[in-house]
Amino acid sequence: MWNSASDFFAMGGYAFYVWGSYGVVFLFFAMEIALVIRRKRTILQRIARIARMNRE
Amino acid sequence: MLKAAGLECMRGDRILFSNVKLELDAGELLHVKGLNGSGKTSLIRMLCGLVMPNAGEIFWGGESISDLKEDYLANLLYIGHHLGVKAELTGLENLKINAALGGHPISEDQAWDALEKIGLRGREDLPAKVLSQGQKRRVALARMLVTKAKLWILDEPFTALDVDAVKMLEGVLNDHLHQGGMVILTTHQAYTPPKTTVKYLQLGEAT
Amino acid sequence: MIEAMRWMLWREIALAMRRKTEVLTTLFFFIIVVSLFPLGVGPEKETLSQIAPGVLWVAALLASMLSLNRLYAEDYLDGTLEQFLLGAQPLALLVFSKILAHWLLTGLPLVLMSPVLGMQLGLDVDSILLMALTLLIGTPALSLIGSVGAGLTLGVRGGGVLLALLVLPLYIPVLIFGSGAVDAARTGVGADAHLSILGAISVLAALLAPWASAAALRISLD
Amino acid sequence: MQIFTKAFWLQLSSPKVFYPVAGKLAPWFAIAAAILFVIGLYVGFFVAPPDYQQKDSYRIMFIHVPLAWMAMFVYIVMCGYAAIGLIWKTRLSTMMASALAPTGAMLTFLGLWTGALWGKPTWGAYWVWDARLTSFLILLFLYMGYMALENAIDDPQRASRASALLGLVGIVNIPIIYFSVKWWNTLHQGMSVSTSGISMEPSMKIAMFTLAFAVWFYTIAIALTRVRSIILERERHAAWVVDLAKAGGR
Repeated sequence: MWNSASDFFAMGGYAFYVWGSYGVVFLFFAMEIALVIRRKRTILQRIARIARMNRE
Repeated sequence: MLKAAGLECMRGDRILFSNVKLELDAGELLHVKGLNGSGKTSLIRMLCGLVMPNAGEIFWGGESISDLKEDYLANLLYIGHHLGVKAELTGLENLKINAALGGHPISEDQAWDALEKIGLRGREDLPAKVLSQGQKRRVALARMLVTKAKLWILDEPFTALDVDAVKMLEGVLNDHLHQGGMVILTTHQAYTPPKTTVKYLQLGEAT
Repeated sequence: MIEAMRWMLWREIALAMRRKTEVLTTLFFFIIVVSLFPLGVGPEKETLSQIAPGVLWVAALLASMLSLNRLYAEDYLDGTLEQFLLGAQPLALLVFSKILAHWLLTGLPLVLMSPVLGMQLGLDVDSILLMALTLLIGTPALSLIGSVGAGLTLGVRGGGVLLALLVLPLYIPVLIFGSGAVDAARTGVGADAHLSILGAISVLAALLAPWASAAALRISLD
Repeated sequence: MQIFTKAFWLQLSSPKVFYPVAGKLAPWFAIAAAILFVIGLYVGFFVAPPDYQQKDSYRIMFIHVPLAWMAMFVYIVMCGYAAIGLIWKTRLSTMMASALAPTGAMLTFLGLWTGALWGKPTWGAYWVWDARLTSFLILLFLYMGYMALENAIDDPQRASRASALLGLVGIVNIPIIYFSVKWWNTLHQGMSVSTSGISMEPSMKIAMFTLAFAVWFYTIAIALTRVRSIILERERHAAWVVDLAKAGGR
């Protein structure tokens, strides 16, 4: 199909559109994954901190 | 007649009260005691079917009130903190509308008599917004004189009432109980309880 | 049952008559929004009459949406709404008569005012009549769908904007068939298909919305 | 089979029981999604031939169509959970609904984004008032409405029940909105974006379906992880949550 890496990235002259779409899609996926993991970590830490405070 | 067991109420994600049990039969008064924030109002509204219990069930004549719906509500009169009195309407109009929505429409004269008996002589046809807080509460309480509901649920009925209004209200409660009616109320003010059986329900720690 | 509904209708109209300004503000909002377009788009008769149906319908949408919080907000604050929930009548019927009253006070005036604005925007006579007819059939659906949104956002902070976000997407079918009917008639395609669908939407809304609004009110007053 | 007994599902519907289960399932779905993404992209870019008309720009379709499908599918699943939560009053299903909403909204936005980038080279404009694209724009509004209502109400129980009802109203309106937008599009002889213009080779179908499943598994993995945070937030006073947090649980 593609005879060279640069040919692949050129995507038949539509590089901006194709990589613009796929790039943004996977960027958003990555951001969402990071957000979801961070959210769980912060809630766990907050509960642990409150638990420690109540104990004193 | 009215029975409830294992009642639990959740507000936000806090449990206000849990496994509350109560029973009330004809001619009895239940006085719900508890500090502010102990869930008195939530329990009262739960018994009206306004608040869905987190756990437990309420029975009226052996049937759950969530099945009975309108049949249960036809026997219920609820007067809460918000009086349910429209400021732009006159006392007469308020009373007639509430009676009609309660399922027992009343005539003009019945409305006049009720308002007069409750102590609003001469102010029956004034828009509620010109009445004082105590007089507005009387318009709300006037519904007790025209209702055919057996179960009365009153949230702080004595607030903003002067001495003779309190005496008059106690009289009305007495007559209702003697005719086999039932009353559930919450109040912080002292009042002379009726001569029929009085039950107490304590929510949260005792005062 | 019917007695209680009649009382409810009488109550709503009596309340509105005692606060006439509120009814008029909705109507004047409708007039102002429509009058803005010639100032913005330019006074040429062709462009104005071309966009007139869309403009009138979008203005009707916004006007009826703005008056939605009047449906339940005050009754929620003074405790009368609670009494409706505790009334011995099915809540959905009471809500239906409340919505009917709301339509009589906000929807109908828009229908009656639309010919004047149609002329202002250079519509020909039969387009004006058809426009009024589409509004007559479509505005009940606006009040009905809007009532569900009003019930859901009762007593919620920032309720006004939130109500718009919830309700406007649901208004889109009414907008499409309402303004589309006039365009279809003008291009000779004939508007009866649009009118029947618009009527179908209103009937569907009349069947489902009262029940959904009653459920929304129970949730909000829990 | 234990899985078909009512008790199994009822017991699973308690957040306490579901929390560890979700924790075990999420990684598997994540791995499956990753694998399917790799396969789908490989087939899409290296096996599927260029389209004789649109040459290589049509490859955006391999991600655009799955995103659009899943955006609609997730909305229906979300409202299904919301309905279950509303009718059977199981708190967990409304939590699941609010866990799905953000991902669904993101998928809808990405569907519109890829649609625009695909539209520019193919039909000459980033935004085309095509029936499907317009319906997805409205779907995005419905998602935003759902999330906005849920955040605006403080009491979590009322919030989940109110947004559940809004979800039900949304479900009833989706066919009506789509039908009316389609009617509106034909009346105004608008453009119509459809894949029918492309001769669908089997390899193209494989790429699209693989990526569709990839997006679906991705959504499940994300929703399961997010629902665990929601469970922790909603049950933060519960004893099991406090112990779990103290033990620095995962």
